Amino acid sequence: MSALLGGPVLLPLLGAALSVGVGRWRNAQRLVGVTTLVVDAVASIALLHRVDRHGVASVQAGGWEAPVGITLVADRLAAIMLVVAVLVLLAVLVYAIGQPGAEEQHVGFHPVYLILAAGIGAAFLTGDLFNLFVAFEVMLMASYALITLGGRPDQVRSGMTYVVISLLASTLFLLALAFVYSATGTLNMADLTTKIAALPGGLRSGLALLLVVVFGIKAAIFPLFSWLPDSYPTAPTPVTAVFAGLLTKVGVYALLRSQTLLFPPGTRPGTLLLVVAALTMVVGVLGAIAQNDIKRILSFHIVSQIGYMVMGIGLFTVAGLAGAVIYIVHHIVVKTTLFLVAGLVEQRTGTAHLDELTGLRRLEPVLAVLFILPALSLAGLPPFSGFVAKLALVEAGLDAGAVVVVGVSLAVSLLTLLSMTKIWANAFWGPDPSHDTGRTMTAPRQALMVGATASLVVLSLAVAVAAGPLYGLSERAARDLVDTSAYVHEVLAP
Amino acid sequence: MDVAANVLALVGAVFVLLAGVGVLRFPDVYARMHAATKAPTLGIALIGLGTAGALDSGRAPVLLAVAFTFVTAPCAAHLVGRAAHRAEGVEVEVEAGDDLTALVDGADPQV
Amino acid sequence: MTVLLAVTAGVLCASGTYLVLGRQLSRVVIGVGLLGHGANLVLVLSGGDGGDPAFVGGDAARFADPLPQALVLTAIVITFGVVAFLLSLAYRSWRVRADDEVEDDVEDRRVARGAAHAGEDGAGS
Amino acid sequence: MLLPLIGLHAVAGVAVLAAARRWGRRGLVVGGAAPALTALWAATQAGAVLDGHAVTERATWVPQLGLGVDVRLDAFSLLMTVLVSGVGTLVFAYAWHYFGSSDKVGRVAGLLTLFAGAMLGVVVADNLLLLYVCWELTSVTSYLLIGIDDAEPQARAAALQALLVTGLGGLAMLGGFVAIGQEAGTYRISELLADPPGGTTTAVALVLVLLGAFAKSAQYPFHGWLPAAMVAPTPISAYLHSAAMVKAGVYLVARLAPAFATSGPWRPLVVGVGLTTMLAGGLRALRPFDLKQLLAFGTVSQLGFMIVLLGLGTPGATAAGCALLLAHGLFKAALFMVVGIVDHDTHTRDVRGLPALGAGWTPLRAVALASAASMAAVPPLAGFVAKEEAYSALLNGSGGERLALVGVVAGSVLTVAYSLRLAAALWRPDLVSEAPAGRATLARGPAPAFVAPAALLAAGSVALGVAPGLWSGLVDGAARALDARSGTHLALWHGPTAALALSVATLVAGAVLFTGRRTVAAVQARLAPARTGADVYDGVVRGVLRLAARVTSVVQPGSLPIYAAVVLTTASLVPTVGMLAGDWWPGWPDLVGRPAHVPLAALLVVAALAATVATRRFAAALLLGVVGYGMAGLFVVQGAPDLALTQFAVETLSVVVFLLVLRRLPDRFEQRAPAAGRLHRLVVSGAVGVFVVLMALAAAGSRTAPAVSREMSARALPDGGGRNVVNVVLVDIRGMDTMGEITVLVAAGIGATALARAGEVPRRRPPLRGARRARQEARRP
Amino acid sequence: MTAVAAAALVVAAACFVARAVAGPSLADRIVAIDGLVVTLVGLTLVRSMRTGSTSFLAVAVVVAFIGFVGTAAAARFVEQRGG
Amino acid sequence: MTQVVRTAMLVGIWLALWSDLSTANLLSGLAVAVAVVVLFDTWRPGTVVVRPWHALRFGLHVAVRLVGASLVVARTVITPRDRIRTGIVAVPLLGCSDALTTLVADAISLTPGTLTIEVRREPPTLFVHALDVRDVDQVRADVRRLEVLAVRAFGSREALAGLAVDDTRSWRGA
Repeated sequence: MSALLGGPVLLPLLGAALSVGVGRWRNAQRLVGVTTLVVDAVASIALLHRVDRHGVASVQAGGWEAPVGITLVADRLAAIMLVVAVLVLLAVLVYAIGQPGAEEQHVGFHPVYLILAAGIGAAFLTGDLFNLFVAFEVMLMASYALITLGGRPDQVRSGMTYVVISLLASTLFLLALAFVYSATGTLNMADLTTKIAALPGGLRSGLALLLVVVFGIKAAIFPLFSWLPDSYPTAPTPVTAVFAGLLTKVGVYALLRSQTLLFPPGTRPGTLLLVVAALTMVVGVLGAIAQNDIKRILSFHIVSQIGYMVMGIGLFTVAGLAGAVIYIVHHIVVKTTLFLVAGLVEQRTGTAHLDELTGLRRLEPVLAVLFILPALSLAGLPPFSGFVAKLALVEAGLDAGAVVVVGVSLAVSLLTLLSMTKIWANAFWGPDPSHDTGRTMTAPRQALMVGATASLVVLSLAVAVAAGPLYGLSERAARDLVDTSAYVHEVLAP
Repeated sequence: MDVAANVLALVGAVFVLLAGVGVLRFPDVYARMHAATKAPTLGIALIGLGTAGALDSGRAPVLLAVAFTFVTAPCAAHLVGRAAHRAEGVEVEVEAGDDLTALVDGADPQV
Repeated sequence: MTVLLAVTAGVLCASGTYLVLGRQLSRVVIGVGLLGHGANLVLVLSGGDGGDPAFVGGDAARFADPLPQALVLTAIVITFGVVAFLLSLAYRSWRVRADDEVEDDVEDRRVARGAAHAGEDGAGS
Repeated sequence: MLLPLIGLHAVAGVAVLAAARRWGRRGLVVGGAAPALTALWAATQAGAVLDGHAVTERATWVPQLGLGVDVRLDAFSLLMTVLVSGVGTLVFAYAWHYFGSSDKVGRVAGLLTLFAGAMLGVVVADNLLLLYVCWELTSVTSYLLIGIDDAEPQARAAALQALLVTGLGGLAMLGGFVAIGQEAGTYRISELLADPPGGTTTAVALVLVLLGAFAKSAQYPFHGWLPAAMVAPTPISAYLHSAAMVKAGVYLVARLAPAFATSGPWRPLVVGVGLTTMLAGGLRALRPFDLKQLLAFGTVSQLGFMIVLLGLGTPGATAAGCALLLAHGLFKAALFMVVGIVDHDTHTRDVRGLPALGAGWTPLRAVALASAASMAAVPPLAGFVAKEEAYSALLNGSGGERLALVGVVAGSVLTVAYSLRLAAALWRPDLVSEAPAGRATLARGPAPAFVAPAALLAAGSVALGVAPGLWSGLVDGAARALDARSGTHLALWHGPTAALALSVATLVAGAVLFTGRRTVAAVQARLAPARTGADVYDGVVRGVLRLAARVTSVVQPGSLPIYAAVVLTTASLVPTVGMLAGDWWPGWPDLVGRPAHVPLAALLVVAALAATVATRRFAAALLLGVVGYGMAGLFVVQGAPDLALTQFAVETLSVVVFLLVLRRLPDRFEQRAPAAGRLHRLVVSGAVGVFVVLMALAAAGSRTAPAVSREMSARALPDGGGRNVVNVVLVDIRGMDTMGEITVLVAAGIGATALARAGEVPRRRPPLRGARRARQEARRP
Repeated sequence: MTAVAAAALVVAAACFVARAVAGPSLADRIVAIDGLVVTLVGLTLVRSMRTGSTSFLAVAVVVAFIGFVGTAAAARFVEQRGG
Repeated sequence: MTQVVRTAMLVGIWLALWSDLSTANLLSGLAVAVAVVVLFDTWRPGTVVVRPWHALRFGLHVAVRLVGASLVVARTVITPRDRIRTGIVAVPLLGCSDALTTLVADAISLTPGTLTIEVRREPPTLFVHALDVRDVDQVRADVRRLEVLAVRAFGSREALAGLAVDDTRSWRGA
């Protein structure tokens, strides 16, 4: 058990160390990276299987039982997130290996990438609030390094925005931790469940809201999102893809976890979250409509779709949380895929700006297919994964009587469709490109890129096909979140 | 013994205090450096001796700290002084001539 | 937590904030540093009002809470790492642009300019 | 067998798309096989189905959400299947000639096949959500099909318009479906209709559903997309925009009407919208010279008619609607094909530019005449039978239905007029437009095989008119399937009824209207509204774009200071307000703890404030260092030696690093206009400060339980093996944190190194020595 | 008596801080901060004396040493860049 | 002073830092010290010798001067005088080794009224900031005394010899 729980954290770290060790021998680094993530993926899937079958699992790190030491806990939610994250990380790594650029030029890429994986894994599995902070920092530091890899002027500028805002978020997180420990004397999340419940109401909601803000910055909710569309698009494609897919979702995960586990029902800022969700969706999608660069459009859509997830969270019902979970899963896969496709477009034509693109459908029909499937899914069109996820949220919302936010979410999905068709109509449709850069996509390394993208498309289709079992899993995960007793019991009295 | 240690510490502290006042009140950077280099070094030495005397164990680190101060304080002063002198923009009031500037300017120092 | 130290932390955070809102990157970095100090102060005080260093052999009842100390220590080092990176980023920026100002995002400004005459844009493409 | 057939569509469609270039128009055969097989299979099932034995199949998808693949082929679905698959097969055959060896034929074939599958799904779905799935799939395939000539900006715009308008309706419909499903506790259509829910929620939900249906079936005011979609190649128009897709809305209305017609605003809404559409569409159809536009508006009008009939939910109207559905499918598809052939062979479909058609065109003109006559409800054609049925049903109905009848008759008069216009366009173009002099005669007519599908459809119109018994059973069964009280027996001759009189009057009035077309045109030109539906759509889209640009320029100024201000303001205000709203104040703590705190606090405050106002970078950095040292001092006082040490070392190191970096910059901060005014910054800073103070005091005063660290001190030595508790915590109890901390440093190091090297490592390594020399030379003054 | 010593050191620290804030030259600030560091060493030692605990002595040593490093770096900076 | 001595010194510092004489500390200290000595081996043997008696004298001298210097500072603080003549004086050294130059330069800073500002290697010269330069020779004499003491305490044989020779060429005569 401890191997399964510790693996997702330690394995990538080990890989990172090894990767640093083999240094300039790039092929060895590649081997190490891919092997690590494959093993990690297998371990994560095994963990998910186990957790789904036998319930919450935990390991007391170093043998110091909770709440003294740090506990690693895997419930269904954590395990689901972990599996999706590792699979996406693996696919993107393969893509990165295929892409000439960041991975090839920098010795540091592989180690930092693996460190990122470790940070993400730790964030999902930790049962300790401060350790969550550390995991965030590991993840963020790796992301800082990745987003500025190459050091182009625009990267430096946007990296600055990213780093500074993240730093502010980290500082606020630290303050929140200080307040929490100050008021309760513990950092173990299961232990906090009971101790926070005993606090005066005002202080409790102050803490809840502070955590919402802290994680909201990382998750890019309204009005804390503006850093995201400025910073993501400038990074190398694989980096952007993995950030877009995973990093904000770690924030969402933390939001989900902290609000459900730490604060007793009835004291959670549900209405506020729903309002924020609606605003996030609308502002995000409007931003996307206003853009003319594929990567920026996609970046704004991240924001918009975070709104959907927050909507699920804000409902605080089993159905709502289940919807949020399946939406997250869908979003991670699809969004990553779309960024990879944007990267392929860029690779092929040298630009991702819609004003300069046309007729790609003729040039690269495969690319067109790889784009339109996830794009439709992103817009929530059936029968793709996005539809199932959206349906789950709509049903949950109506069930809970949150009519307004449901209405907004439906309207927003139309606007999402609008901006997806904007990309499609401008980049893939249209007259033949007058000048072809001639960078064909037949080289074996590019086959890796296309293969990685295609495999993610297949994964997203699989999510749609297997939506039934997957939703069942999400629902069970949501039950765990609504009734935290199993989690608390596993941690405190294993 | 304790009394002696305390007295030593007090005297040392007073020296540090004097240095502080000196740094605050002296007219130019060099004068302040004179104050900041000598008195605190002595002060720390006295306080250190006092502490070493008062403690039952752990004298070695105290003496080490004092030794460090002895080595580093003048060295730091030297570095800062040189920097202050070399840097443009530091007002130096040199009333009685400046051999160093003369040397830097190319003329032989008056030896 | 005494009022004095709480206010001190507040002042640290407030001055950090003031600096962070500036345009010069070096000020921003300093502001981040001050904010970090403020947070660390609150964190170290979250264990109570201090006491003896927690060494086995001492009077455990008078110990300062060792846990926040460990947390702050971790936080300090992490913040240092991040700030050091931020500085290297700033250095890079200065080398590339020879300027300390945080400039606005190019694409955002383009969109904002477009907003002024969005009415003339064709619909539906 | 139903599900496999749908699956076959999907597989065939994908295969044809994948092999689009290789198979070319052979793809039409592969793709067309799917609807053909479906039609055949449906024919074999017809007997049992018409007897009331519906074919049902089901598969699970997401049962928890009520999303199941439940299909049910009852008689009404059978009728629709005949349209979808039967007409579909003919369209494939027609497309063979239409596209020839055009390079887009493969894509069209694949997409058409997918569309046929989706449409089949719509008409057999027995689950609201599944229906929605297929519904949207038809929208998507329609988008891709309309935009098949994607180099044309008009095609792209029309495709988008169709997608957005039907998508908007679809999303409203989804909301309605979910609401109805939750109200009823099931998404199964058959169960739902058997036990329909009532209440306000349902009423609202039904309005939403109708919105979807209206958008899909091009009802006013959503109709604009349909005429615009005529830029698509004609087989696509014939199939999607007359026979199949636009009928989806009608289908849905028909399905739900018997159960829900009486609840809420259903009837007024449906009849109002339907009649408006019928009349407005009919009027608009009198104007265009583009034959396809004429047909498009005619379709809009006819769809309105069908919506009225099937939406009324009365037994008679329902039966009539079923008849009209089928009849319309026959004549409208045929007419589209005819226009397509004309367009294909003469390269124009504008009446004013048409060459004179020679003898070779007679068969085609005959087809056109028969179909147009059926559209105008001239006996003895299928259209007449259907309209007769409608008139008599409405005549026999209640007051509301009589009222509707007035509109229907008026609409039918218009239908007669534009049918005449269409027929005349092919036979006597001079009647419709000023005939330009010297119109060339095109003697050679279209290939017989090209005309054959249309001819087959026209023959159907004739046959069904002459022998109503051929389809009476189907219509009767379909009507019964919708509403058990319904049912009919189609006949050509019912005797001298009021309905017959109305029909004759309609024909006469229509003829008069056509004769006086010049006057009508003049009046219409006078009365034509300044803003058409297309303008509304454009206006809305443009408004959205403008709104998007405005909002984005506000929320996304691209300025880091503003972002930081937003983040910090939110972070300080939201929690503080939340806290103050509840019970939070634990009472005043001590003002001052240890005396040593006073000078240290003073030091921190003074240095921090000084750093804030410092005008020199270096001074500010040093003052930050002073704050750090002050913190170290405070840690000493608090009893945290390890912390003090680390703080001190790290602070020094930070300052050193800072200084290293600062070397390149001018010493003084440039005086530039800051992004945020000084006052703003002060306010935000104040808010942050207050937030920290209040929250810190509240949190510290509310502690009730002892800290978990109590145990750590006791167990440090026995379990942790160390005397320094903080050390034990760091390396053992919370070793994971420390591991993370080290990892952060490593990552920071790698990142900083990469940045330091960036730009200096040339992409391809030049000869080392040369590069170095060059660099040295560059350095020399 | 150690309390008096501590108080004296605190006042000294205040003087140094005042000079660090006031400047005017960078060298002045560095000198002041150097003095502050030394004062900090003194305070640490005095605290050890007062509590009789040895746990702070390492702090004194390291502070004494690292403070010098900082001063040296700062001085180098001033030298290169001007004060 | 051989490498062994330096290693021992480093180990001593290490142990003092840990303030704990355990085997582990001893071994780790040894490892670090050896590493440092090997890695940063800039030592030139034979340049420095230690003469305990003179070393003690040197130490005492510096200590006494330090006290004096501190008192001077104290007096100046308490009774601020009018502006005095300050200045920078160049003081040539006797060509002693780098290490000794450093030592002297350091020590000067601890004596009253003088502060080393700059060091030149060729020819070895100290630039000393003096609070009172009314008597430049006095400043030079002070420095000279320190230097002689330092050379006697730690100077190599050659330096010691040079001291005797160079004594004839006194700065007074220059």
